[in-house]
Amino acid sequence: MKRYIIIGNGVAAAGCIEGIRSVDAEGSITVISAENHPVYCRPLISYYLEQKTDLKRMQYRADSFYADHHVNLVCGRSAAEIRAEEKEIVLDNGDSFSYDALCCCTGSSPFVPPMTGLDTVENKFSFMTIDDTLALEQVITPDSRVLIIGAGLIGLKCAEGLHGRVKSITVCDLAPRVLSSILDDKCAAMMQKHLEANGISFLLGTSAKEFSGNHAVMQNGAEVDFDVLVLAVGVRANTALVKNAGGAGGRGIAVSDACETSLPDIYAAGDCTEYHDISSDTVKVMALMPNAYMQGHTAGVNMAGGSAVFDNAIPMNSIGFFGLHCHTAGSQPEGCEMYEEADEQHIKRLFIKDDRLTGFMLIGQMHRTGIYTALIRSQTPLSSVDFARLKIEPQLAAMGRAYRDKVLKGAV
Amino acid sequence: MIPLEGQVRIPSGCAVSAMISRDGRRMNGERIIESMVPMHDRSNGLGGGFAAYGIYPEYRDFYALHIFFSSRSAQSACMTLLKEYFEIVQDEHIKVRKMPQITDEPIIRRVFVSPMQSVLRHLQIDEKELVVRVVNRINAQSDGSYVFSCGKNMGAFKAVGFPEDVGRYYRLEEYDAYCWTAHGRYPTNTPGWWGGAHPFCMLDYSIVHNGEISSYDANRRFIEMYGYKCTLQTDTEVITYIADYLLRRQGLTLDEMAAVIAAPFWSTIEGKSGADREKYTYLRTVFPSLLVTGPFSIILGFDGGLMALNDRLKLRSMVVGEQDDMVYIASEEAAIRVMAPEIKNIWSPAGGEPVIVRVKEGAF
Amino acid sequence: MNFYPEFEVVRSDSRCIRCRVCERQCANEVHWYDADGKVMLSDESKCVNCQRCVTLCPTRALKIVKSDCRLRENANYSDQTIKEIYRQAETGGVLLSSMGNPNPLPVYWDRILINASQVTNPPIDPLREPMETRVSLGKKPDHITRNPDGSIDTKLPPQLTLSMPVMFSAMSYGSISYNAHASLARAASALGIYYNTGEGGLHEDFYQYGKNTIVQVASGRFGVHKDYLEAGAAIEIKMGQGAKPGIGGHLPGTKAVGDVSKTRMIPEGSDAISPAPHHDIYSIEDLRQLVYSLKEATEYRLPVIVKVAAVHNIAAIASGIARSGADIIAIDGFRGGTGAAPTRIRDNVGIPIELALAAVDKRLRDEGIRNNVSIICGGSVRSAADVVKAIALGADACYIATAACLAMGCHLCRSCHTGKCNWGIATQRPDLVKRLNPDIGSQRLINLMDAWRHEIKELMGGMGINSIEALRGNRLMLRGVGLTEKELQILGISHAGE
Amino acid sequence: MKRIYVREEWCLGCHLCEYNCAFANSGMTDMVKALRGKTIYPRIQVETDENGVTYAVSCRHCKDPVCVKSCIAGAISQKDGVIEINHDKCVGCLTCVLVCPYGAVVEDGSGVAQKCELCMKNACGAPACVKGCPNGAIVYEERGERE
Repeated sequence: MKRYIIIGNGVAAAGCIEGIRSVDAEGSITVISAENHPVYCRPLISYYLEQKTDLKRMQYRADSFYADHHVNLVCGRSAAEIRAEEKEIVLDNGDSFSYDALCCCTGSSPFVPPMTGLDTVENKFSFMTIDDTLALEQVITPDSRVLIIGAGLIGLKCAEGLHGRVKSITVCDLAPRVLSSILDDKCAAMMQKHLEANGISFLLGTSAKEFSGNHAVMQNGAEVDFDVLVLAVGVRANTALVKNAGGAGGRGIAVSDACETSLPDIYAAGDCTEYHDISSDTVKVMALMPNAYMQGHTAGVNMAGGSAVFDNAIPMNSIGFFGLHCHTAGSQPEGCEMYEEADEQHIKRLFIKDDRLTGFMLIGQMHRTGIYTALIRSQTPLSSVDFARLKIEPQLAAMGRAYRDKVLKGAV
Repeated sequence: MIPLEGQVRIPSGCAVSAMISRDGRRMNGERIIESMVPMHDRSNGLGGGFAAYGIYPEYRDFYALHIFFSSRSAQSACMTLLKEYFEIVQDEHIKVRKMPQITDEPIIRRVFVSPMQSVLRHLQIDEKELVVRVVNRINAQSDGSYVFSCGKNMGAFKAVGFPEDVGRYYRLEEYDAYCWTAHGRYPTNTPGWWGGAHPFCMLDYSIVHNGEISSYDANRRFIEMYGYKCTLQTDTEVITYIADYLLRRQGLTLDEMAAVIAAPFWSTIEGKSGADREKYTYLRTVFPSLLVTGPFSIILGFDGGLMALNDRLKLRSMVVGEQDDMVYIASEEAAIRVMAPEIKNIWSPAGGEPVIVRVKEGAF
Repeated sequence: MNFYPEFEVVRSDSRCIRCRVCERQCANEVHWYDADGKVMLSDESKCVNCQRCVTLCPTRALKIVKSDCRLRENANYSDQTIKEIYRQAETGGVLLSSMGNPNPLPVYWDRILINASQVTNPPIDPLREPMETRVSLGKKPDHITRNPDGSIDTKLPPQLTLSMPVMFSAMSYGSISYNAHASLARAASALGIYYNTGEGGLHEDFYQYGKNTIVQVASGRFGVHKDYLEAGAAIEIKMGQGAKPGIGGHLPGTKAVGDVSKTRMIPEGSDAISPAPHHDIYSIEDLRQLVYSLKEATEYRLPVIVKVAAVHNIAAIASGIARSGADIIAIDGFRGGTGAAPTRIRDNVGIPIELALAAVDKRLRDEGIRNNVSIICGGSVRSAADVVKAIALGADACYIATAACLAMGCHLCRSCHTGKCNWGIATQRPDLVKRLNPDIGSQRLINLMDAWRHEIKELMGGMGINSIEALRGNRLMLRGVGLTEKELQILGISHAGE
Repeated sequence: MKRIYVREEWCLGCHLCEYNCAFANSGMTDMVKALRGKTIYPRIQVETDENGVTYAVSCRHCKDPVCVKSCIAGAISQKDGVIEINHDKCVGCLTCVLVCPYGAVVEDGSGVAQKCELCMKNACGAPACVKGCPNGAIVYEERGERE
């Protein structure tokens, strides 16, 4: 009977459990969870603030998930060390567990750059976990003025979540635009305009230089008074465990398409990893929930002796604020062409290079965008489809007769 | 005025009965008359009759015409006509027993005739065909003469009344036959006309029939294409003509005729093998208009035997009994028990399956 | 001259959900969506009342009603008559119509009633007892012959065997669509009956249904070749059609496209004009020659049907045909349908099928030649009751076409000649042809025939008849109501109560 | 399992399937009340190809469903082959819309995702698009599984 250990209890871990069990019904599975919550998906925390969900509904799987999958869940503990040679791990309390196959799903942690006087701020929060969220919720009042450092996905979703529950929200970011990691200037401007229309204030191209109590001074000299500070500058992959054990990696733990690390019988999945983005042909950390699950599942299958690969990863994001949605996927490689449609409420930007769709940004027009995503993932030559029609509207009709017959006349 | 047979189609219910000796023993009419008594309620007094085979051995070479005349003048006109085609061998009264139950008697004559050879040569037909034509002509003219029996060595006896009375009226105890058939009638609408009683005869074929066939007009309109004239508009008449057409003119065997008028279902035919399937398919395909549907049990008497047949759904009762050389057939078992009280072997033939009884070769 | 439209589109705005199905489904372009006002609008002058939109409207927001804007009432000059005069005054043309004669002339089927058994003999329950509807069409031998061993020689002249006495009448590929033909062919095949190619040849896809196909040879000889003749189970020589006795046919070039022209063996886009007579048949002797030519060509394997329109001396004509070597006569009454016919011909030429059928059956019996031929009766056989009446009058089987079209979806708008059949039947426009899915079309035809067969059995059972042959010519099972002595005499039936 | 398949040779492009779908999933008993004056958000989409051929696309209920794997809320699941969305859990992030390669998951007009669930959860009981198709162009039948 094989012994499986999964460090971490996020979506990648859930994928890993389901992957293992799709092959091996017998082996023992131990999950080491630092948080005292059953698996949930972190992006839901803003919806919690927004009261679109609650703790119960946030559970990623049913109450009986661990029991159904015969998982030994160890809560409130984190792994301190992996002893690759001995094939065992040691927990923060000194307990050790042996494994035949290990999967590291340690995720990422908030990154807080050094800022003068940060220690003088009483109400400051990260925005990563349920516990962060519950703590934040404790202090906000309808009179709160909130300053959020970081206009990325986390910072803005936090802003949306808090909207209506506090007096004011100001978001600052060193970058000159919002969502700088996924949007270009034009798209970002549209999103920003929409956010501003909903009462969010921005201070862009600058960040807090120093704090004193509830007073922040920006690099550009502006001053902001606030009651609650949210630090959402960015995240860093939790790579230490694997790296300390001798595993390779850069910003993330290096994994193959089979989610193997460089160490034998040690796999990694989720936000802690760096891996191949086929849209840009580069290796990068893509901290995305769908990819985390798929990596976890791939790792689980392989750990249990099956054979799986996740070899079509691309970055992609579906995010929306106050009813305005934005879909992005892939990348904009050097020298790509762009197809654009835009009006007051919509932007569509498709990026094309070497007869392939490499990426897109869509705002306000979500209908059937998965067809574009699939085009990027499958790296379909655009000359083999009717791209002239496709770029106007995602549709199977433009994908060629053979594809349509395959998809619509038989099981897929 | 209530219309007579021939002026309107009259359905009727009936009783039938028959007895035959396979050894050709001749028996008087006592038992066949008695057999009709327990079936009294199947008749309503508006018609009864009998056919007897082998009763005129001394005149066996001549056609025995039994004729009703309504008047002397009709009789004389008819005889004049007959003499154009036939030698008159004998012309006599049929002896009857006067009784209160039988009234409105016509003149009833028996005439033995022999076709004139010169006529046959002239018309280029055989003698049977001549008899048929002349009889049909007399009967179709409906001017007071009606030939109700015209076979050789056989004869029909019929009248308006209950069958047991009719039998005694005709003094059937004085005739000896190897085969007797009997009929009691329950017409639903008629004042009773002697000619309309059964059996119905054509040459040596006699038919007694119980039922009301639903295919009547299909059968009639087909058979009338071949020179027959269904003047009486009765089932019995048309069945007699069908029998004559199929047996005499088409040369079918009795079994083949049964396969036409009570044809097996197509599903049954399809279940048969090779030659049988071809034969039955052929007969149904060639003679579709002679399929007889609706309820019937008929007894067809002929020279040397009889055939009993039910419709293919067996919508009318008919039982058969067998003892030694005798075969009995009747609408009800009670009738057979009267004729043969000790009989053991009694059964009910399936619909559409003919029961054919033949007298030993040379015994009649 | 502008008329107020004949029909009005009545749209309930409170029910209309603007799904625009009506707009998409109307080949006549009656409906359209006004995006500014967010309403559906209609141009009623184009409406033919085919009911496609009404049928497909998911909220029953639509109905088509006859306009009550009429000319001043005149019992002599009807609205229709006057408008036809206007139209002719404008165009100088012959008026064209489609489908059967719609005028209120006597329908004798409706004046004939069927018998049932009571007391003296039993009705038969078709659910409990076998009830046979199979018929064989073809010449029946006068005499049986026997082999030397005494068995019957069972060789028969060629016969068509039908599971029930109904067949699909001739409708050409061209006048109706590929999918309509496919529906008919598949249904005939499944039912064990026959359909008829009409004068348009046989599309190569349908040779597989040859066992259930009657191939037609008409005056234009379109699509006729050796393989075609041999492909079917019988050959029909079309001398005439009930809807247009005495004239030929005309398929406009617009319908002679693609496979239609190929199947007809005529150049694409050319008008297919069938002459009024067969130019090799100017007399009954000539017909005999064609009958035997076709028999020779197919080695006497196939029965030959001669189809004629019911005209005044039909009985004599039928007698001639019965002696011509033909195996089957098809008589088409004046209410029979058509894909296009001059209105005056359709509405004024020919006689009712009921009288023609009765006269022919009687004449052939009087002459003793009824067995030479089988009789098919066509020209508005609308129901199982009509079939039963036709058989009892003397038909061996019936042809149906209008009823078959209705089963396939036709709503009898009588606009076949426009080629824009919204039901995908009388059209060659691919987008419209597609509307008739033969899976559905054939199933509906099968359903209709199944239903009729059940009804025929019920009616037969009521009469105490358990096989269709005992019904054929069984006129005692019929009674007339409200008919004159003369009509009764021709029909050969008694009046009810007699 | 039984799935919905299109027989595009018979599709008339009438779009009735979209309306029947929207009605079936409206929870209402009257189509007029359900749909009149409203924009519909059907779970089936009629497409037209370059030759004018039309056909309807709805969830394929894939063997390896990327929508299930991508749902951040764990709201999409597959049971006995049928993929369904738990609308109670869905927060409307629309990641499923972003990943479905057939464009079969769509927004429902109120911000959350929806897709064809074979009418198993509505009062219709059997796929309304199939039942309402006037020409048999959409069928619900067993055609085997992907190897």
